[in-house]
Amino acid sequence: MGTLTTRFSTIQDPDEKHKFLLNMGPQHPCTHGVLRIVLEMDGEYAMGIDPILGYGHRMHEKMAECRQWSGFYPNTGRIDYGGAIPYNHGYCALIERMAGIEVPERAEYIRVITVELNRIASHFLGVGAYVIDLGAFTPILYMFDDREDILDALEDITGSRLTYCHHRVGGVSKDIDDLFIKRTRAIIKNIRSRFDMYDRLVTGNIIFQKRTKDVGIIPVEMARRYGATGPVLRGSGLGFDIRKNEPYSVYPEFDFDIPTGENGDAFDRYMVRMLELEQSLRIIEQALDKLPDGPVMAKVKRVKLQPGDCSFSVEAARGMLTYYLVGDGSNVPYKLKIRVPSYSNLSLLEELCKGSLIADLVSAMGSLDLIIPEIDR
Amino acid sequence: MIDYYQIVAQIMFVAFILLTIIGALLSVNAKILMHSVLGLAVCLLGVAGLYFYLGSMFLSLMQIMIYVGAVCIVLVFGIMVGFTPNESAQKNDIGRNTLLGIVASGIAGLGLVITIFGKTSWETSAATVGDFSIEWIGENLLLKYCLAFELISVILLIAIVGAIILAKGGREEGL
Amino acid sequence: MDFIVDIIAKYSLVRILISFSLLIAIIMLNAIVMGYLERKICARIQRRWGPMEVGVQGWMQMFLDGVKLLAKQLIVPREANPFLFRMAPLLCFTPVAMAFAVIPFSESFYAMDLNIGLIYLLAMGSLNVFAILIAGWSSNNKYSLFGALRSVAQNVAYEIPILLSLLAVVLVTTSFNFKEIVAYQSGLLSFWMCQPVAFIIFLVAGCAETNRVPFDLPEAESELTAGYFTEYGGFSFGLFAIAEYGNLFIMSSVATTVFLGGWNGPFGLDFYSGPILGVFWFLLKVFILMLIMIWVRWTYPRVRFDQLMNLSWKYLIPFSLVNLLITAFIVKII
Amino acid sequence: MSHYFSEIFTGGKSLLVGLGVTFKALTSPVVTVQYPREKIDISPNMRGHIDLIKDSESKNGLHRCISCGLCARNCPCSCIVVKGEKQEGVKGKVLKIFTLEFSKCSLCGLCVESCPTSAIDFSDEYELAAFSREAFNFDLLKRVQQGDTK
Amino acid sequence: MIIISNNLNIYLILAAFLFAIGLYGMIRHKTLIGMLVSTELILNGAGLNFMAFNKFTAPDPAVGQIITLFIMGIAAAEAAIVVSFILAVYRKYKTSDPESLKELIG
Repeated sequence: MGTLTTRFSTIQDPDEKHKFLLNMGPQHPCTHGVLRIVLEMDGEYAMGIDPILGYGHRMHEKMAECRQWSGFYPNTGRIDYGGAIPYNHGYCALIERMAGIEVPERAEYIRVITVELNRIASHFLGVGAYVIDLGAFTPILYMFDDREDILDALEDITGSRLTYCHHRVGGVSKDIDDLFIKRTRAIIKNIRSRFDMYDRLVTGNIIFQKRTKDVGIIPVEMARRYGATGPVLRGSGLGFDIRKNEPYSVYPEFDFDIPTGENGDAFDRYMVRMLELEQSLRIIEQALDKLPDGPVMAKVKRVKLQPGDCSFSVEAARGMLTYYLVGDGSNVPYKLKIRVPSYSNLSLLEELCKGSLIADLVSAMGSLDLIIPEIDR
Repeated sequence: MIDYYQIVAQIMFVAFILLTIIGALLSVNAKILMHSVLGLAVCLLGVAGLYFYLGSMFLSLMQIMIYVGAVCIVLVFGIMVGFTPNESAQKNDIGRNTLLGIVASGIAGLGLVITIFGKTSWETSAATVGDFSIEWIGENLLLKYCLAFELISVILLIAIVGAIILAKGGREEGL
Repeated sequence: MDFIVDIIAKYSLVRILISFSLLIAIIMLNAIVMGYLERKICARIQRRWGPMEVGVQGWMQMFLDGVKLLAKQLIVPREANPFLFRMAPLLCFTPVAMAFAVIPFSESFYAMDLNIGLIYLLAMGSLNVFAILIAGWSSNNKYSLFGALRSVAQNVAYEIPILLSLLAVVLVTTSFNFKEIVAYQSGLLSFWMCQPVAFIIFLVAGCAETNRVPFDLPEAESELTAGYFTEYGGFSFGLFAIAEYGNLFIMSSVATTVFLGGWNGPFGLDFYSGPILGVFWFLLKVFILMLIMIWVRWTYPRVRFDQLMNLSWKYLIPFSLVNLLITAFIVKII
Repeated sequence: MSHYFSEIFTGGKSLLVGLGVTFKALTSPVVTVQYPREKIDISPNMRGHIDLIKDSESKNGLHRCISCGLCARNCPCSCIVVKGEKQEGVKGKVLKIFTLEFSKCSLCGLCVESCPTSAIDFSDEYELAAFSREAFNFDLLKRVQQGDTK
Repeated sequence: MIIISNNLNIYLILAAFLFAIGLYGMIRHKTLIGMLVSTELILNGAGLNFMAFNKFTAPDPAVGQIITLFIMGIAAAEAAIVVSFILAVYRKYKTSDPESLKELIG
C-alpha cells in the first residue's frame, strides 16, 4: 500500500500530534469490498476522511474501446454485481437509441419485469448488508431467502444468477414462459407477506432506529451538489427518479410512486429502499397483467456506431446510471463513459461523516449502499 | 499435620511478598509507561494477598476490586486516551533525578526501618474484640465511624463532578 | 493468619487440586457446549443447518475446532509487545477460572464456600477488563486499542448497575453467601418475582459486562474487525473465546443463584433434594439464561457507544437506585 | 418525563417483538440444503460452459458444426478456437479443433446465439473445480466424440 | 516451624519499602501518570501499615479496616480526578511532562 499516497499520509502539524491515522480497508468488514478509507482520528471521532479507490479496477471503459460493441454485453453485468440487469438494459437501450432500433413491446415488458425483479434483489442485498453493518446478522439471511426466489426465477430466464447477460440490442435473448409468470406472482405474494416481519424485526427495533435516525443527514442541497441519485437523493426528500422524470422503455404505462424521505438521514434512506420494494412489486404485477404477445427480438441488421455521441440514462438500483458513447463509424466504440451512481454517492462521504463517531461513519456509509467494484469499474 | 498446612501458607506468604516487591520495582523502573501501571497492578495484587493474611478477606477483595479493577484501569485508560498509540509506548526518561530519588527514598526508608526496629517496641494486644466479618465492619462504619463514611461519600461526589467538568471542558475545546 | 490455615485445613490440598482441575474441565466443556449451541441455535434462527459434518448433527465440530486451534502457530506481530501479547490470553482466562471456584452448583457441589462469595465473584469479574486492556494495548493495533478502550468504559459503567441490583437482593437476605441466598429462596418465592426490576437490570448489565450483542462494542465486527483480539490466532484466540463463554456462565450462574433460586427446584418443587438433582436444576437454569442471551445476540443490532453509556447512566442506574431505596424502605418497615 | 417512560415502554416492546420474530424462525423449518449430499435441481436454462450437441442425423453423424467460426469471432473473451479443414469428397469444412478455454469465458451466451446451425448449447455441468488452469481447456470435439455431452 | 506471616515487623518493613520506592518513583518519573502510579504505591504502604497495626496491636479491629477502606476510596477518587486533569492538561499543552508545563509554574 506504500505507493498510494493520501492527503493524510503523515500528520505534520505539531498541534495535531494527538491525532492519528486509521486505515479502514481495503480489507475491512464494513467497506463491502476493496474500498480503502484513510481516517484521521481524534479519539473515536473521524476528523478527516479520504476514500481511496482503485483496488478493484478492471478497466471496463477501456475494454469497451477495444472490442466490438456486442462484446461489451458480459461486462455490463459485472460492473454492479448487486443489480446487473439495469446495466444490461441501459447498454442495450443506448445502442438502440444510437442505431435507431425499435424494440418489440413484449421485449420491453420483459425488460421491465427483469429489471424490477433485479432491483428488489439488489435492495434486499443492500438493506441486509446495511443491517449487518449495524451488527445484526440475522435479517440479511431472511432477506436472502426472499432474494433466492428471485434469483431462481431470473436464472430460469436469463441463465445466470448474478452477472446476467439477458438483454440484447433489439430485445431480450430469451422469452418468458407461463411458469415464470406463475412463479413471479408467487414471489410477489410471498415478499408482500414478509414486509410485516421485516418491520417487526428491523424497522421497529429501537436499537436500529437509534442507530440510524439523525445519523448521516444529507440535506437536499448537499445531495444535489454532489450529484447523488437514487435512494440517497430520494431519502433527502427530492423525488428524482429517471423512471418518472425522464421516462424510458414502457415505464410511463405503469402506475407507481416515488417514495421519498423527510430528514435525509440513514433511516430515511433505509425506508426509501424498503418502500421501493413495494413499488417494484406493483410495477411487476402491472407488467405481468398487461404483458402483450409478440416477438421478443427485433430484426437487427449489422449495427455500425455512427460518428457522433449518444447517451442513455436508466434508473439502476442505486441511482442514475448513464452510458455515454462516442462512435466513429466502425463497430468499435470510440469511447464509452459510464456514470455510475455509487461514485457520486461515495463522494458525499467526506462531508457527511466529518467529525462523526466511527460507529456513525459505518452506519452512514452502509446507508449509502455502495458497491465498490462499480465505483472502481 | 497442621505443620504441613503452615508450610503451604508460609510459602504463599513469601510469594505474595515477592509479588509486592517485584511489582513495586517494576512500576518505578519500567521503561514503558504501560509496564509501570502493570507493575502497580501486580504490586496491588500482592498487597491484596497480604491483607488476606492480615485476616480480612473482605478488604483483600475490595483491594482487587477497587485498586486493580478500577484505579489501575483508570490509569491505563488515561494512558491510552491521552497518548496516541505511538506515544503510549514512549520510554520513561531515566536518569534525570535518579540520584536525588535514591538518596531521598533511601533516607526515608532507612529512617522508617530504624524506627521500626530501634525506637518502638510494639505491644501486641492479646485479645481482639469482635471478628473480621463484614457485618462488623458495616456496623462500625455506619455507627461508630460514621464520619469516615460521610467524608468518603463527599470526596467521591466531588471527584465525580470534578472529573466530569475537567474531561468535558477539554472535549468542547477540542471539537 | 490462622484464617488461611483454616481455609486450607477446611478444604484439604487434595480437594483444592481436584476441584481446580475439575473447574478447568468444566470451563472448557462449557465453552465447547456453548460454542456448539450458539452455532446451532444461530443457524436455526437464520433457518440454516449449522454444523452437520462431523458426528450426528455435527456435535464433534467444536472439539475438532479446538484441535485445529491448538495446532495453529501463535503469531506475534513484529511491533507488538511480545511478553504482554502472550500473557493477555492467560490473564483473561485466570480470573474466570478463579471465579468458578465459588459457583455453587448444588448444596454440596462447590469448590469453595465463601461467606462473601458474591463480592469475590464481582472482584474477579473486574479483573477481566484488565486482560482485555492488555490484549488491546499490546497488539499495537489501532482497532485493538479502540476495542480495549470501549471495553473499559463499558465495564466501569455497567459494574454499577450490577452491584446495585445485587445489593437490592442482599438487603433482603442480609448475606453475601450464596448458600444463604439460595436457602432464602427455598420456598415458593424466588427473587425474580419480588425483584423483577433488579433481575432485568442485572440481565441487561450482565449482557454488557460479558460483551455480548447488543453490547459487543469491544469486538464490534463491522467497525473494529474483531476489536481487542484482532491480532490473535491459534489457541490464544481460543482462550479468549473460552473466557468469554466462561464469563457468560458466571453471569448466568450469579443470576441463577441470586434471582432464580439456585439449585432449588422451580416453584418450590423440592421433591428430591439430593446433590445430583440440585446440579441438574442449577445447570438447567443457567443454560436457559445463556440460551436467552444467544437468542438475543442473534436478533438485535449493536448499540452505539454513547447510547450504551446513556442506557447505563440514564436508565439502569436510576432505576436500580430507586429499586434499592424502595427495597431498603420495605425491608426496614417489615 | 413522559417521553422518558414512553420510550422505555415502546423500546422494550419493540425488542420483545423482535425476539418473537426470531423465535418463530427458530421453530420453522430450515430452508438450506446440505450441498454435497443434497442437491437442488438446477434450472434447465442454466448457462454452463458450451458443448457441441450430439446429433446423429447430421451430415457427419456426430454434430452439426460447420466450422464457420462465427462463435469464435463473436466471443468477447476470445476463448473459443475453431478450426476446420477441407477434406476430399466432403462438402464444406470438417471440424478438426473445437476448444473452449473456460477459465476465460464470461458465460454471455453470444456464441450460442450466433451459431447458424444451432450446433452448440449450454451444458448443465456446474461442479467444475480443478487445481490447474489447464484443466479448464475443454476439447469440445473430443467430448462429443466420447459422448460426454447431453 | 517459624511462622513468618505472624510477625508485625515484616509487614512494617514491607510498608516502609513501598513508601520509599513510591517516593523514589515520584521523584524520578517524568510523566504525570508515572507520578500517579508512585502515589498509589505510597498509599498502599500506608494501607498495609494500618492493616498490620489493626491486626496486631489495635484493641478494636474495625478501625484499621475502615481507615484502609477510606484510603482505597481516596485513591479511587484521586485517580479519577488526576487522570481527567492529566487529560485536560494534555489537550491544552499537548504534553504530559510536568517540567514542560511552564505556564503552571506561576
